[in-house]
Amino acid sequence: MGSSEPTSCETIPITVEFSGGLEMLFSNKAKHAVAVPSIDPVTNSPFNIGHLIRHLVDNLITDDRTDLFVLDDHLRPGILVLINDADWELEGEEEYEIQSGDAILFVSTLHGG
Amino acid sequence: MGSSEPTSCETIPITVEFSGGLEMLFSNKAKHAVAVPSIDPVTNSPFNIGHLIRHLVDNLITDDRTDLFVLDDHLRPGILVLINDADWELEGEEEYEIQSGDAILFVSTLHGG
Amino acid sequence: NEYENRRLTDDEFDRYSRQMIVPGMGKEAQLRLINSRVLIIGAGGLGCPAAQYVAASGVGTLGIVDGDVVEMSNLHRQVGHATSRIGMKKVDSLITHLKDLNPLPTYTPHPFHISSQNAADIISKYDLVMDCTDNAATRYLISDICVLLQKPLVSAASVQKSGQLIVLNCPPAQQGLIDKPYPPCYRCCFRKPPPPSAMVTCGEAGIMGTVVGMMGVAQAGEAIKILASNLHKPSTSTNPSAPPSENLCQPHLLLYTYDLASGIGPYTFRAAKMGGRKKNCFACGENSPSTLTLEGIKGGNPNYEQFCGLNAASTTL
Amino acid sequence: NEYENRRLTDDEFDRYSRQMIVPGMGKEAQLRLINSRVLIIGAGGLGCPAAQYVAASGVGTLGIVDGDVVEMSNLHRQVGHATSRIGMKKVDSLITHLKDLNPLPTYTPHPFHISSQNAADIISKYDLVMDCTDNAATRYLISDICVLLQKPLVSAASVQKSGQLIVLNCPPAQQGLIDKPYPPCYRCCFRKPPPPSAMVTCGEAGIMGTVVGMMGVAQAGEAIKILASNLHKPSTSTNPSAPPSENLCQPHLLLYTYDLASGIGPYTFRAAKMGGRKKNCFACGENSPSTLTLEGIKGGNPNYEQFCGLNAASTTL
Ligand SMILES: [Zn+2]
Ligand SMILES: [Zn+2]
Repeated sequence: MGSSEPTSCETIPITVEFSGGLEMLFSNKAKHAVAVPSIDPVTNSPFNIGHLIRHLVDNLITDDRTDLFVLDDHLRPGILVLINDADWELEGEEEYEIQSGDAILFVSTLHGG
Repeated sequence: MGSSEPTSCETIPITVEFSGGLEMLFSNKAKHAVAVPSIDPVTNSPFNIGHLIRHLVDNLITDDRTDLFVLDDHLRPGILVLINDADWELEGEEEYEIQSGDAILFVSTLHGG
Repeated sequence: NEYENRRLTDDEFDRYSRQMIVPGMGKEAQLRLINSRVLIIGAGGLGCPAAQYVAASGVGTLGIVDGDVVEMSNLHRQVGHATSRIGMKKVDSLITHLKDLNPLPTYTPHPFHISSQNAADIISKYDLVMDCTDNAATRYLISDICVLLQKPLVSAASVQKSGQLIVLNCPPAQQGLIDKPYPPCYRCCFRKPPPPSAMVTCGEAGIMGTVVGMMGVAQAGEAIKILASNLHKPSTSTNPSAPPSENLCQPHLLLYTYDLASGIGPYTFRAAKMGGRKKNCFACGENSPSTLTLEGIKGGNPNYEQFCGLNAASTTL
Repeated sequence: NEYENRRLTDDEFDRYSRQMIVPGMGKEAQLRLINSRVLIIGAGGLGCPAAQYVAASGVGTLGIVDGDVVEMSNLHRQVGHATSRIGMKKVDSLITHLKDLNPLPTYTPHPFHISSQNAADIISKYDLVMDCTDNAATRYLISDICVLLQKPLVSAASVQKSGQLIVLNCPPAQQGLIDKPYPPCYRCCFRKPPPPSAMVTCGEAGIMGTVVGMMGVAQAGEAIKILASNLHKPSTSTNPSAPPSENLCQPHLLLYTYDLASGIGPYTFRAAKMGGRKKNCFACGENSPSTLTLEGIKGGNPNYEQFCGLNAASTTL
């Protein structure tokens, strides 16, 4: 690899947070410090939110009910993603490329009362 | 002045916040971006919380009732100071030297119910 | 001034004096509350505290919609009901309590569930709607009607140890307008409901009383603020005194997480910034006048149960 | 297990089922609540919602202290009272409401103001104290007694559009111990009261009902959590199952700011980290056993009115 191209073993530190009950799937913890690769090892492209979701299922989830987080390899409907406290639809959704220090918050929408 | 000594016209950007009703003395605004000198022009010493309190009375307060903020040149009793979200008593109180980017929160203690 | 010809009565002065002297309130704000009509949909864990504080603050008309009756298992959180009223319609039970708390407002019971057939007729009679319901299908229905009738909507939800709250459609703007920044509707923020398997109700999953209580009181706080400060009325040349609606065009979603094993901390409350009206929103976006109409809703289009997967679910249960 | 020989009745199962199925609760936590005695001091804007949710959740004994009677000007925020009970003692009015909400707890009225003379006798009969009072002198008195009797204290306050809440003295530790990190008392956090000119009451300065309501419900949430999860009982060899008290030895002060002119935002709720027990604290620090005693308090030492400048103030008014 050329010296100007990042290698896939470089990692980016980010914060991943869960709310609305999703924290129960992730060690019952709201806030996680996570290091993700700068380049997705499978697609060899810059690591984005889509890759992060797969990464969380492979590495961070502690509950067997992964279908409460992903369905058909995508985030299940009814989960809001906030990138640095702003709705991910403003940022390109799954295509958003993760930056160092990003805070990514997954919120399960509630309907009870 | 020598080049290694900071001049008194250098400024430090900080955030000053008010809560518990104190915001009403400061343009009814909770959060203020403030630039303070790195060296107090009167004492010629590093700018500390004591200097900041005088600075706010001279420059930021908009309400005439300054005695709701200072008494006898000190913060009036019943106001809590939090330096980067921690009680100022852990940081040296008035002697704490302000750092760039500090968030200083003044909270008036409430007693009603 | 629109209320010049109405004075506060001695009773009103006495009852509301402590909130009228709060900076930013005053006689005019109190008169705005007295001239307001609020609809609370759902008389459960959210609706009980919401109704207590909205009624106590002195809104002129308070309508309450709910088809259920009071049950024993409601009473750990539904503090506007009572053991002696178990079996009574919730709207009647709650209004009994509210009338003794504050007899001045007009209370209107709607003792049935809100539906595609009746929603527009009910909501049209009010100035502001509070969504205190317990299911996704109803939440989409209420939001769609609020878009079409241009009503501000204060929406909250709560399950187990989590709560959420957002102010939508405030100030309301005509459906389909996208020439300026306008506030979002429920669909702008929550485009698709979760699959039925991931939707949990308070009955199935449980709920801490104080969690849903916090959200209900907070809802009342937002409703009172909107009506007292005229935040639902956009500034116009005929209404120049209305304050700017500040951050309501890109409102924050309040997230509350209650932790049974530790104290309050920096993650207990969070505020997440949501976008404004979305160009492609089914209910309020550019082409929405062709996809969502009052006539369509009354005729069963969209089908909210199907949208939320309830038919599919009920065939497998 | 300490509660093995007690079963939940069918009534209790039915009434508390929705909170018992919340993860982290369960039958054992419910039994801990049923075996708990909570004292609420103040039956006003904080005490009303606090009492509703504490009573509804099923604590076994709920004592309420207040010497006032219900007035019309209370009713915009004190949602446990009623127009028909104006003139009645607040404790009796509130207990009337609570008994119908949940008849299972034992309710103990203390229809007089708490004082240096009676505070220790009353507080000694309870497991946890909620400070819902309206003045600084009483707040220092309550905290001092809670230090001396080793009771956890959930303290909240509210005026106009601001609210504050903190859990103190939890888990309680013997007065004067400083060998380990221990939780702070009220004096550790708020060493000196403000001058009388800066102290405002809800009567003089006004209060928004939902602001004090939010704080009262939040207080109930903290009290229920502490008792249900045993957070007030330090881990010991005889009590190994007690969870660590997590962040309570350096608790966060919750700060709530309600803005009448704009929506919820990132500054609406804040959590400020406070220090633990202070070595030089008059009430709980290293030398406190020589400065603060139950006998001293009963004899008028310290003089709380003087400490809060009330005598000086009354001479000038
Ligand atoms: Zn929309
Ligand atoms: Zn102390």
